[in-house]
Formats: sequence, C-alpha cells, structure tokens
Amino acid sequence: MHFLLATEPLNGHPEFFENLGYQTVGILVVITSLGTLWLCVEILGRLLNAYAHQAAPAQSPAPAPASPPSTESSITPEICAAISAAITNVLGSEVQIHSITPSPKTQANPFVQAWSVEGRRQIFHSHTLR
Amino acid sequence: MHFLLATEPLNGHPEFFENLGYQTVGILVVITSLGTLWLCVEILGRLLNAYAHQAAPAQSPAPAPASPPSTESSITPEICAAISAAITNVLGSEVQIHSITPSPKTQANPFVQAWSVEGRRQIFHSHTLR
Amino acid sequence: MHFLLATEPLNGHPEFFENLGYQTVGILVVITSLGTLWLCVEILGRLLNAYAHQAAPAQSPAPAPASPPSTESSITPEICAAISAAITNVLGSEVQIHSITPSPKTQANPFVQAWSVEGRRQIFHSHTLR
Amino acid sequence: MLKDYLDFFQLTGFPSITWQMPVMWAIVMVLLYLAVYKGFEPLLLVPIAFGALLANLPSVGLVNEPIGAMVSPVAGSVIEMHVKPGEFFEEGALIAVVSNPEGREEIHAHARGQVSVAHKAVGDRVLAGSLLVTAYSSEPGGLFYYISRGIEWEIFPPLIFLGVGALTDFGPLIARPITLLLGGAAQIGVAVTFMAATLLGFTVGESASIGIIGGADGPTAIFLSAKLAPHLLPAIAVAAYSYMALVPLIQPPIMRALTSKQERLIRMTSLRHVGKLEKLIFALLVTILCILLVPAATSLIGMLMLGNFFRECGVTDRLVKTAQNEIINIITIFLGTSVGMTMTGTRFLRQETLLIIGLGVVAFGVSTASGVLMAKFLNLFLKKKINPLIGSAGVSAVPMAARVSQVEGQRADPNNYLLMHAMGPNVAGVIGTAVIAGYYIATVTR
Amino acid sequence: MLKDYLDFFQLTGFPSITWQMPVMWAIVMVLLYLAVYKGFEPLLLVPIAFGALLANLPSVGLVNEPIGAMVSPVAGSVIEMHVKPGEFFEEGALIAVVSNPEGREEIHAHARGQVSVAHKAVGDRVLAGSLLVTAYSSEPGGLFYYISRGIEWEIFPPLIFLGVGALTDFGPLIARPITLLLGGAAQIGVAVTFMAATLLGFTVGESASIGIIGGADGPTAIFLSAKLAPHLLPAIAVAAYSYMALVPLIQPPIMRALTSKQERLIRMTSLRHVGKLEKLIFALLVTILCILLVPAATSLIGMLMLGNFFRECGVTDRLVKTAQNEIINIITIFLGTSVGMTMTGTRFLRQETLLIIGLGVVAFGVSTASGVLMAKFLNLFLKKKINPLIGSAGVSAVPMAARVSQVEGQRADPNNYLLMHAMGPNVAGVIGTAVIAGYYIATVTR
Amino acid sequence: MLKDYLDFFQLTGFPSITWQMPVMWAIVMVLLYLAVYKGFEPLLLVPIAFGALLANLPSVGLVNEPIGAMVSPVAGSVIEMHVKPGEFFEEGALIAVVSNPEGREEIHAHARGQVSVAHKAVGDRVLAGSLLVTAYSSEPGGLFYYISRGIEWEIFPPLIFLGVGALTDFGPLIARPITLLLGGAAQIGVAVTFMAATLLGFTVGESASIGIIGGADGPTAIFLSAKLAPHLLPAIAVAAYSYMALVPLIQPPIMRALTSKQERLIRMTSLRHVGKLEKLIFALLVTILCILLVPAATSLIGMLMLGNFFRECGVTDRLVKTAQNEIINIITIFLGTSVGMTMTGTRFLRQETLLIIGLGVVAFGVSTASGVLMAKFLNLFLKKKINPLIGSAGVSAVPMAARVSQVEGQRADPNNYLLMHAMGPNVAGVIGTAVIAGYYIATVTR
Ligand code: NA
Ligand code: NA
Ligand code: NA
Repeated sequence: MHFLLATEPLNGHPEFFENLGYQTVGILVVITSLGTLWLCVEILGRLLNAYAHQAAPAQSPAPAPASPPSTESSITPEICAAISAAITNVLGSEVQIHSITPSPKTQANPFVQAWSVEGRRQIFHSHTLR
Repeated sequence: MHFLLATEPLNGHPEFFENLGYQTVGILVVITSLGTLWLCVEILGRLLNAYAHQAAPAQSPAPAPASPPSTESSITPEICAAISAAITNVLGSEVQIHSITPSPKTQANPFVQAWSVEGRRQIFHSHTLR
Repeated sequence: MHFLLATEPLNGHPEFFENLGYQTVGILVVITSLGTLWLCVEILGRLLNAYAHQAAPAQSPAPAPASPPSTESSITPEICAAISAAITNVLGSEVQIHSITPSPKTQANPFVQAWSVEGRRQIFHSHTLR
Repeated sequence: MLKDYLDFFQLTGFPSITWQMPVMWAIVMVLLYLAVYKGFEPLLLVPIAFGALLANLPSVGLVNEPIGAMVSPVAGSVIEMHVKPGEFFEEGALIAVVSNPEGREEIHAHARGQVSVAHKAVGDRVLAGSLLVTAYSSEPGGLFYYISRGIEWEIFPPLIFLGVGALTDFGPLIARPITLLLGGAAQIGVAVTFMAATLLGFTVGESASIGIIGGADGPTAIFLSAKLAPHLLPAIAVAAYSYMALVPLIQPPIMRALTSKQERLIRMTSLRHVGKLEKLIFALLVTILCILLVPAATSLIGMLMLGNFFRECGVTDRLVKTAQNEIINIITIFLGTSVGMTMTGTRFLRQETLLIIGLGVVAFGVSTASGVLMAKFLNLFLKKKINPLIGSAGVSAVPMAARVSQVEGQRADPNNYLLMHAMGPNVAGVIGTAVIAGYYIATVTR
Repeated sequence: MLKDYLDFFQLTGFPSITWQMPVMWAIVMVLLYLAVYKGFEPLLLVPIAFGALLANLPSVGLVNEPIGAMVSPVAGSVIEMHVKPGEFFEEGALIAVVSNPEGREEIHAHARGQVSVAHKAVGDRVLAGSLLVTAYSSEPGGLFYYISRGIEWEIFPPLIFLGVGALTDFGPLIARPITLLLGGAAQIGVAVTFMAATLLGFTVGESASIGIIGGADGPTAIFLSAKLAPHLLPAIAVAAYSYMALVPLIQPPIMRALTSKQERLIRMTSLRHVGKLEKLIFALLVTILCILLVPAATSLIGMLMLGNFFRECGVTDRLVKTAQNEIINIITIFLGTSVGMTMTGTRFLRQETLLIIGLGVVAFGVSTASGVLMAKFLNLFLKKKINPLIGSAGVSAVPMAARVSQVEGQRADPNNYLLMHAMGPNVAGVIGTAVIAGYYIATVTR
Repeated sequence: MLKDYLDFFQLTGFPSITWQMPVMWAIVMVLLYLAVYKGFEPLLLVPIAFGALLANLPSVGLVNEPIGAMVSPVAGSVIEMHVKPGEFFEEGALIAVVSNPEGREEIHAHARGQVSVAHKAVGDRVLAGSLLVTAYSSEPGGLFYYISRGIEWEIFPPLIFLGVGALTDFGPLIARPITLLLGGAAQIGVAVTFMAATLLGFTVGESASIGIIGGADGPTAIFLSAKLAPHLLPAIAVAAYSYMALVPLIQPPIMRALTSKQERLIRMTSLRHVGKLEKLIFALLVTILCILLVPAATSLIGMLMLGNFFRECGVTDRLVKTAQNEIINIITIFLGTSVGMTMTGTRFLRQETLLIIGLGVVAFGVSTASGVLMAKFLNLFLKKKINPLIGSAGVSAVPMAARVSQVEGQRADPNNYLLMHAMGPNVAGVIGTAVIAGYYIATVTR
C-alpha cells in the first residue's frame, strides 16, 4: 500500500527546534493511540458489565451462598498459602510476609483475589524470555 | 523426470462430454490405485497370517489359559470402564452407554478388543489438527 | 577473511610421498591442536584446584562428618542400586553385576562417585541421536 | 507543530481504508466466533481469520515483495516507463505500464529504492518474466512475503502431511482393506463438483481446486489450489475447513435417505489385530504404488507415509513426537496465517466466493452419497456385509466423519459400534484425495 | 615436511588476529560473567556474547556471502577491475574498485570462484546496486549468512513477539485501562534520548535506534535498528538487554526522588476479573487501532496480538504452547547469536558504543521519570488515585519493572501490594514502544 | 474414454522405471531392516532409507530446481540451442547443449515454462556459470529442492552439532585431559584411509570425504563430503552411520590383538569432580583454540561449544532443552531425508560405493588401532597408567565405542569399570575429527 508523505521525512541532522517539534508529535501520536485504546477499552468494559448485570440476576443468587461474605475472615489458610507462594516466587525468598489483610476498598470475593494472584503468578513466570 | 503427455492436457473451458470422460478417467485412476492397494494388502495379510500360523503352534497354547474363554462373562469391569471412557471421550458426554456386550461374531479375545479400543482412542485423540 | 595459501593446495591425484607428507602434517596439526588443549586444560585444572584449596579450609571440615570415612563400607545400598541401574541401562540387561567394590586407588567419597555414575548415565542416555 | 500533528494523520492508515475492509472485518469476526465459540476447526480457522484481519488493514511491511528485479507479469508492449537509472522512487510509485490486447498492467514499486538499470524502453516488446527494471533498496520484503514462501513453494502442506502420517493409525484400514474402495468412491464428489464448477464458468484449474473441497482434506486442498488457482486459495481453504466442521450437519440426512433401516442395523465383525511388520510394509506399499501410479502426488503421499513409518517402526520415538507436535504446530501457525493473508477484500468479496461456498456443499454431499452407495454396491458381492453408514466416512474429515457414522449407527441400534470400522474408509479417504489431486496436477494446465 | 608443517601455520588464524580481537574477547568474558553469574538476561546475553566471540575469531565459512552477483555498494566510477571472464579468484581477492567524491570502495570476493561475466569496465559509471561481475562458485555462504537473514529480513523480532503475546496476560491492563497512558508516557524517554543523540552528532536513523533503548523492549529495539541503523545493532542490543537487567538499580532512586512518602503509601483498589470475551475483543481492538494509526508497526503489533489471541481464545492450546516454547526458544538462539555475530571489534570498539551506553542510561532514567510524573499528573483528575510508583513500570522491561514497583511500595508500607497494579503499565509499555517505533519507521529516512 | 484411461498410464511412473530402481528398493529394505529390527542408528537410517526410496521412484515435484536462470554447468561452446524467446517448453525439454573437449553437456528444463531471454546463440563460448536462458514459470521447485538447501548450504550439520554440544558432558575429558591425545590419535585412521582411497584412484576431495568415515561422526562426514565430494555424499553417509552401529563387532578383535592380558587388567583412578566454571572455561578454550588453529572448522566447533556452553552455564535451561530436542529432532528428519534423496540408483549403484564401503571398514579399524596404540605409547611415560582398551573409544561413535571399552574391560576383569574413563577419549574424538576435517577443507581443492 502506498502512503503520500504529508510531512517531509526527517533526515540527516535536523535543527533543535525542528527535532523538538518532531518528537512532540511522536509523543502525541503515542498518547493519541493509547488514549483512544483506553477509551475503547473503558467503553467495552462497561458494555460487557452492563450486559452481564442484565444477564446475571437469574443465576447470581446461586453462587452467592457458596462464597461466604467477603469480610476479613474470608482469607482462608489456603488462600494465604497461595499468596505467600506466589509472592515468594516473584520476589525471591529474601522477602518475608508479615500479614495478609484484604484491601478495605476491595469488593471482590476471595476467589477473584486468588484468581488475580494466580494470574499474576503466571505472568511473572512467563516473562523470562525477552 | 520427464513424462510425455499422452493425452492432451485439459485446459480452459472443456465441453461437457469431454469433461465427463475426463472425470470418469480420474475416478477410474483412483479406483485402480486404491483397488490395487486393496489386493496387495489382502495378499500381504494372508501371507503374514499363514506365516504366523506356521510359526505359532509351538507357542500358541501358552497364552490360551491366560485368557479365559471368550464368553460374555469375559468383559471385566476394567474393560468396561476403558470402553466407556473411550466412547465418552470420542462422542462427548451427552452419549449414554446402556450396555456393553461382545459382538457374537467376534472371535477376538478381550485383550485384542481392549487393544482395539485403545487404538481407536489414540486415533481420535490425534486427529484434531488438520 | 582472507588467508594466503602458504602451501599449494592438494588436488587431483597426488603422488604417494607427497600424500604421505600431507597426511603426516594433518595428523601433526590434530595432535598440536589437541595437545595444546591438553596443556591448557591441565593448567586450568591446577589453577582452579589451587584456588579452591586456598578458599576451602574454612569450610572443608564441615562436610567431612556428614560423609562417613571413605572405606569399603561406604557403599550404601542406595549407591549400589544406582550403579546397578546405570550399568543395566547402559550395557543392557544381559549383563550381570556380581559385586561392587570401590576401586582401592579411589580417594573420592561416595557422593562424588554417585555423581560420576549419574553424570555418565546422562551421557549415555543423551547420545542416541547422531 | 499542530499542523505537523494533523499532517501525521495523512500517514496513518485511515485514508487507505476501503469499503471492503470493514466488510472483511465482519467476516473475520464471524469466522472467529465460529472457531472460538462453536469449535469450527479452531486450530486452522483462528490463524486464518487473524491473518485475514491483518490482510484487510492498511498495513506496511507485511506482505510486500523485496525490491530487486521487477519483471513484467504479462507479455505485451511497454507503453510507459516512469523511471530512469539513478532515480529514487517511493513505495507504491508507478514504474512502468505494459499493454496487450487483454488490457494494461501497471508495475508498482513495493518499497522505496533506486533504479540501477532500466532494461526496456517505451515501445519495447516484453514477455511474461522479462526484466523491466533492476533496482536497489535496503528495505527487505514483508514478514509474510517470506513466511508465505511455504505456500508458494508448496512446502507447508507436505510437512503437515508428515505430521498427519505420524498421527494416523492405518490399522483399521489394513485389517479390512476393502474399505479402501469406500475412500476411493468418495472422490466422485470431487469429480462431480469439478464438472459443476466448469459449467458455472470456472476454468479447469479453478474447477479442480474447487472440486477438491469435497476431499475434506485441508492440506491437499491448499496444495492443489496453490498450484492451479492461487487466487481462489483463501475461499477454498475457508470452505474446506468450515465444511469439515459442518460434517455432523451435512452428512446424516444424506446417509439416512440412502439407506434402509435394515442396512443401518448391520453389525460388522470385530477388526483383527494388525502387527508392526504389516503396518510397515503397508506404508512402503502405499508409497511405491501411489507414486508409481500418480507421480504428481509424490510429495503429499511420500511425506504422509514417511510420518507413518516413523510412527509404526517403534525405533524413532524422538522423530515421531517431533513430527506430531513441533513440526505440525509450527507449520500450522504459519500456514494458517499465510492463507489468511491472501484473503484480501478485493480477492474474497466476489461472486466466485459465494459460488465456491455453494459448490462446497455439493462436493461434501455428493462425496458422502458416493461413499454410502459404494458400500451398498460392495454388499451385493460380499458375504460379510458392510454397514453402509461407514461409507460416508470415506470423505476423510478425520475423525469427524467416522464419529458421524458411529452416532448414526447407534441411532438405529444403540449396541452397534461402528466407530472403529469407519476409521478404515476415513483414512482411506486421505489417500484417495491425494491420488485424485495428483491426477489433476498431472493433467490440468493452470 | 617439517617445512610443510610450519607452513601450515600460515593457514591458521594466528596471522589474522587484530588488536581488536583480544579486547573483544575480554568484553565477551564480561558479558558472559554478567549473564551467568549475575543473571543479566542470560537467555539473550549468552547467545549474543558467544556469537560475539565467534565474530571476533579469524573464522572461515561463518558469515561470508555466497558468490554470485557482485554489485557496487555505492554510485561512482569503476576505477579498477581486476578480473576477466573465465579467471579464477581466491577468497578475499580484490575484484574491483569504485570511486566517488566521498572515497573509494573496494569489492572483494567472499569465496573462491570463477568469473562468468564482467558487466562493467574501467571508466564505466555505476549506481548503487549496479551489477559489476557475475561469478560462479560451488561454495555456499557462511552459516550465519543464512541464519542472519532472520534479522536482515526482520523476521525474528515479530516471531519473538508472537511468543511474547502468547505469554502476556493483558488482564490487569484491561481491568484498569487508564494505565495505558502510563505506558505511553514512558516513551518520552525515547524521544528525549533521540534528541540527545542527534545533538551528539548521530543521524536521525541512528538516533531513533538509540532512543528506543529507553523502550526497554529487546525485539523492538532490534527491529528498529536493523531497519534504521544496522551498523549500531550490536551496541544497541547489548545496551538494551543489559539495562533491562539493571532496572532494579536504575529506577528506585528516580522513583523516590519524584514521589512524596504520602504518594508512595497510596493503596489501589483490587483489580476486577476480566473475562475471555473482553480479552479477545481487546486483542482485536489493539490490532485494528494500532495498525490504523501506525501502519509501520504492523508486523510487531500484529504478531503480538496474534499470539495473545491464541492464548486467550482457549481453543488453540497446541498453538499457544508452540508459540510460548518452541518458536520463541528456537528464534532466541538464532536471534541472539546473529546479533552477536554483528559485534565485530571494528564495529563495536568505537566511541559511538560508549556514547550509546551512556545514552541508554539517560533513556531508562527519563522513561522512568516520565512514567512516574504521568501518574502524578493523572492523580490531579482521578478520584481513585494511582500510586505513582507503578508509573515507572511503564518502561516495560516485563516483569522486572513491575517488581521494582512492588518492592518500592513495600518499602513505604509492607502491606501494600502494587505488583498486579504495576502489570498494567508494564504491558502497556510494550504497545507504546511498538507505536513510537512505527512512528519513527514511517517518518525517518535511514 | 477407455483409450483415455489406457493413455493415462503413459502418465504414470511405470514407463520411467529403470533397472536401478528395484535394486535400490531392495537396498532400502535392507537398510530399513537393519535400522528397525537390528537397531542400526535408526534415527538416521530410517529417514535416509525412506528418502532413498522416494529418490528411486519416478516422482514429480520432489527434487527439481525452480525455473528461472539456466546457467551452463561447464565451460565450452554452445552447439545447440532449442528455444527462442517467447517459446513455451515442457518439463524435461532439451534447452541447449554445451560441448567441450571432455564431452557434451545437455541442459534440460526442470519444469514447464516460457523463455524470457536467450542470452547465448549457437557458436557462442560460455563459461561455467554463464547465463544461457532466462525463463518464467509459475511452478516452484520440488519440496526437497528447498529442504536440501540445508545440506547444500552446510546449515544442517552445524545445527546438529549445536544439539550434540548441548547433549555432551565434557566432564570426563576435563578430569583427565590427556585422553585428548587418544581422540587425536584415532584420526590416523582418517589419514590412512585418505591415502588408500587416493591409491585406489579417487581424487583428493573424494578421498578426504571417504577418510572421514573413520572419524565415526555423522554430521562431520556429511559436512565434509557436501563440500568436497557431494556426489559421494549418500554412500559416505550410509557407510558412516552403518559402521557406527557395527562398532561392537569391528572393534573388539582389534583391541584384543593389540593388548596384553595385563594391560587389559589396568584399573584407572576414579575421575575427579569437574565444576561449572571449569566446564565453561573449557568450552571457551576449545572454541578459541580450535578456531585459531583450524579456522575452516569454525562452524562445527563453534556450534558444538555454543550448545555445550548453554548446557553448562545453568541459566539457559529453555535454550538447552530446545537445542537437545526440537532443533536436533527437526534437523535430523530433514537431514536424513535429504541425504536419502541424493541416493539415486545411478549415483549409488557404482563400483565406487563398494570401494567406499570397503574403505570404511579400513578407516574404523585403523582408527581403533591407532587409539589403542597411542594409549600404550602414553603408558611409556605415565605413572598412572591408562588402560589401552579406552584408546579405541577415541574414534568417537559416542557412546557406542565407550561401551565397547567397558565390555572388553569387564571381559578381562568383571570388577573393572572403564565406562566413565572411556568417555574422555570418546568426546575428544568428536573434536579431533572436526579439526582434521577443517585441515582438509583448508588445503584440499574440490
Ligand atoms: Na478425502
Ligand atoms: Na516499552
Ligand atoms: Na571422531
């Protein structure tokens, strides 16, 4: 495919202000791209959530009793062990875990939290090859 | 390697009967190829079987007592489970197995049958990548 | 990179003595190469050993009590089994092991020996693909 | 600087969006939905669809040929020549125009570069393949220019067949070799579809490639259409893999229509055990016989049986595992995306594609029917009857079609297990399709 | 014979040792020490360093081009032509000399051969790419002539990205998409370093390649410098991978200097669960948007998201495992050694290399600072504050930079777990760097 | 139509069967029998034999070169030119004839195509490599035309060596480095066989390739003969791999004849533990020294020690597993079949093949003897005696030859374990053979 070059391509040794303008445009392009992406993902998330809430009511009561109310007591020893293992794994054994308390702002239930931990663990494991 | 073209190669937009003849030859070629193969494999199987029967007598009595007479009672729970697992695996869990009875025409002993089941299971597992 | 050909390259059908000389040079080249390597490795080994001995004293007494004195009784059943398995593995099952006695000249402790056995086992396993 | 920023959007892909692109994006979404949520051959359709997405975005550096020799794609006269030795040109620049009675052909630059030699001048006559211009550029070709060599050079399909051979147990076929004929009969669907395509106005090369959809064998279909009708490759590949997934919907009505209740109840004797030696000789036999009879099928049949020999000989474990896993997986990723990459809107959004999709159903249907009818025909002569429901498995689509035989058999008699019997014609269909593909390659001019 | 033996040493590599070689051996030893004993990205630095060792030995048959067409690398006049048709020549023989106002360029033979045609004579004018001599040889090119095609043709970096995509969970980014802006802001380090490099006298192509070190993304850095400044590739690759390993040393002081104790104590709300559909749509969104906005980034972004789609769709297990393991491992071996192979003493032992290493620290530092400052800037508008310590993770260097955020966060408050929050900007940085690389490719002339 | 059907058999391969083909099929069966039922290096011999089967069938599209430039393979005069620009030609058509005092050489078309340019006319003089005709075709080259590039370009053997290095523990060699000399001495068999081959009328290039069979190192043998005597490659490869499997038959009588009972009873002191650092330095030492001394061995030695460095450094686990498995397995499949593909009847069914097979035994025998005698020679000077039975392991054939040493040792004294001691010369033999191969490459003209 063929693109007309609207701007002269930068070449050789440009002057300072020419270069500054060029770099600013570059950063704006990056921010525009990632910003657009942010908006799209934000909208997508809300759409899917709205849809999920519409679809959920019929089935949401079912899982609720299975997971106890999300208080501090909800951190079972299993979850504790999982978190410890994950953190040791990621940060090395020289790190000590003093206590695990659920973030007070967190609405997610412990299963979701465990999922997060596990998800992160996978990420950290995977990225050794760049 | 070089082959003289005995027939004119088919090209462009042939007439109906020319095409019909051409396709019939094609199917005959396929049937000839696979038919020849059939004959060869048939002969091969008999040769090997005849050879096996000549070689077998000395050792065939040995395995016989090990496998009980091939009656209906020969389907052990293990074989039953193996067959169920294989079939569930292949046909999905919506299939229910009502009963397993050895085919009355079958001379093979349960070990051969189990082999067959296992062999098929492997085939079905393997062919997910085409 | 470019190398001047000091010697005329050998080509066509050389005479016997020309060829003999040529081959002798070839073998000398091989011996020179591997001989130099021998010397270097010999020196390397001594340097590293000397360094290790300098560094060792502080920590060498520690492992000593852990490993019992390296007498004939030091061949534990585990090591015996490991050696048997390794040898069966390498030499095939038709070989029978009559007895395992530590080589009288050996100063190495059983752990080192076990290491050797394992190391060799790996080698033998690995080299099936040439 | 604000101007520069706005100017930059001249460089983005937005001005290059054509009406076909969003249409193709929608098609891609449908394919991905079928693959991910409906299980339509996802291992192939996911890479194909994602490749098609990339092909229908205004990408740069993805598919362009490397600069070097620019040749005339057709015979004719040079009527325009836009460059002189030493001149620089941009990507997409018009280099020359060649004209002949059938129209005019423009030669564009695939990347920035500089002309070294102009071999022809305005007015010169050229042949297909004549060198027009030699140019010089430090830009390489696009990523998929290189990866697609595996399709252009017909390397990927035989390597997939190497893995398929390593995954296939020909035991059931060897135990009852007459089922080879069922796999042969299913090729009638290929021949009938070929004729139908010719009647609809396709050339013979195109018709052969369309017909082979009825063989229900992805790699063979890709191999043949890369050779005889590369411009139809994406439509044929998509049709072939989609219908393979639809086998459980397409086949049963045909099978039931062509068989009586009594025939569907036929029980078949258990298959005998097939030993290693027999399997090894079979692999060699197929290789020798098929290559002698249809030399043009060599690379498919040869690799299939090489993989199978690895599998059965029992002493090349490392190699068989590599063929079954690494080789087949790596090639599948590259094959799928390369096929998708050819699926540009201008090529895919045509009436031909609809015709091909329609003809594909015909092909599968006739193949199914021929297999069933061949089984009924053989039953006229056989003492040990064949349940005609296994005839439909001759279309290959391994192992889907064999499963369909099993399910239909159990619908008539829940205690009838046709699965293993259907594997014979199922794998025979793979050989049959390779044979008829070889016949077409040998006798059809592109 | 003794004479022959001594003569043989004329054939050995000893006479070809240059002063650069032992210096490079020492550098190789340092790199290997860092990789093996200090854990500096060993998967890349070990092959690079070993390749560099081979490149700095008087090897034969390792990197030479195959004989065939010899073209002039520059425009000018042929002032010497040393061969005639039919003549044999040895490896390294001087074939021709081309002269132009900027100097004289010698064309040497890469292997033994025989001249078939001499296309030019003394006094002829030639262009870059003009054919000088066609020759014939039975010697192939060197091993790494062929393997390095993967870098020259820009195939390896996108294939590595295929594997990276298959290894990356974009969930944390999708759960809090605003962190995309942190990954974007970190590219300011790239732009600033570009400008600094230009001020130090590098050309724009070189400066862009140097700046991208700040992106902390090995494959992107290799991709860009192979395109815009291939002669700097080894220095840039070594700097990029070394600094990635040094992230835990470079980042913390900057992070602490730019944040208040209070900011470092900010706790962030737990991330919501992100479902499969959302992840799949995200992969397609990134592909479409980024390619539309920056078409030149297609092969990087396209392969990254293809691998990620394989990962998230759940039905292509075989393919995702192959992309995560076989493909990425095989390509890493070849990529690393090929990069090392370009690291010859004459190319590496230059002042530029020191400047690049210096500029690399600037790049990492400014990127880190920009990420942190962007987080503080966003906090001016946000109700749910972002802990600015995760801003530094926007440089990518996955997952090292996110670990640094976690460690620094816990230094302020041992109960604050920033790890998962830092993964968002961390993976956003990969996309951001690919975007700015695409911008440079589209707008900078080599 | 019946006529058409019968005509079709003109298209089959039957008319192209030559007397050599069935003979070669029989040879293939023998090789497969040895590989599958006798365990003769099946990983190599199965692909080689299956490749040879394909090579000796009248295949189509398997090995042909792609159409494009047709060059004269020899110098001489064009005495016939059968095509004109614009003309179409069929596969196999005679294009031109070049004649010189040594005979006439016909140039045939490898596929259908159309002539673009005829560069020469009848009467013109041409050199080897001169362009005769440029043609155009949509047909690609054959599958193994492409796969065999790995042998032609000498890529496969070094990559196999990468895997071999990753599989080899040089510990026993480092623990007792004097065994390097045993591995060196075994190369005397190579030199002696070279001389014997020359006396039997082979050229030096051929003789070097035959001699190297005595090195008992498949990849090195293939590497050298691809370079110096490609027409003998199949015979040499088959001989090399077969004799490696026959080591347990060939070596023991020689070993017993050359040693006294007392010598066979010598017990050797246990090997010391070799640490990681020592192994890493060893890998670098071998690389530097061998390349300096024999630059032509670079690609073999370099890849061998790169693989070994991966193995021993302990931080590149992913890479070492890939080198040991995927890379070596994939390349083995392609290498083996490519070698087999060169084994056509016209090339293999010659007196030379019998001579090569005979010389191969000589090579193995003399190598064995030289290793044993070198051990006895060294014992004259050593305090800690070497059991000369481990000298024979210097031929490499890892680990077969070391096993033979162990078995022979235990025959004399059931409590003597020579296995680990024999691994030293065994792996030294690999280096020794690469060194002498490098010597030949540097000094022998093909
Ligand atoms: Na089929
Ligand atoms: Na980045
Ligand atoms: Na050797």
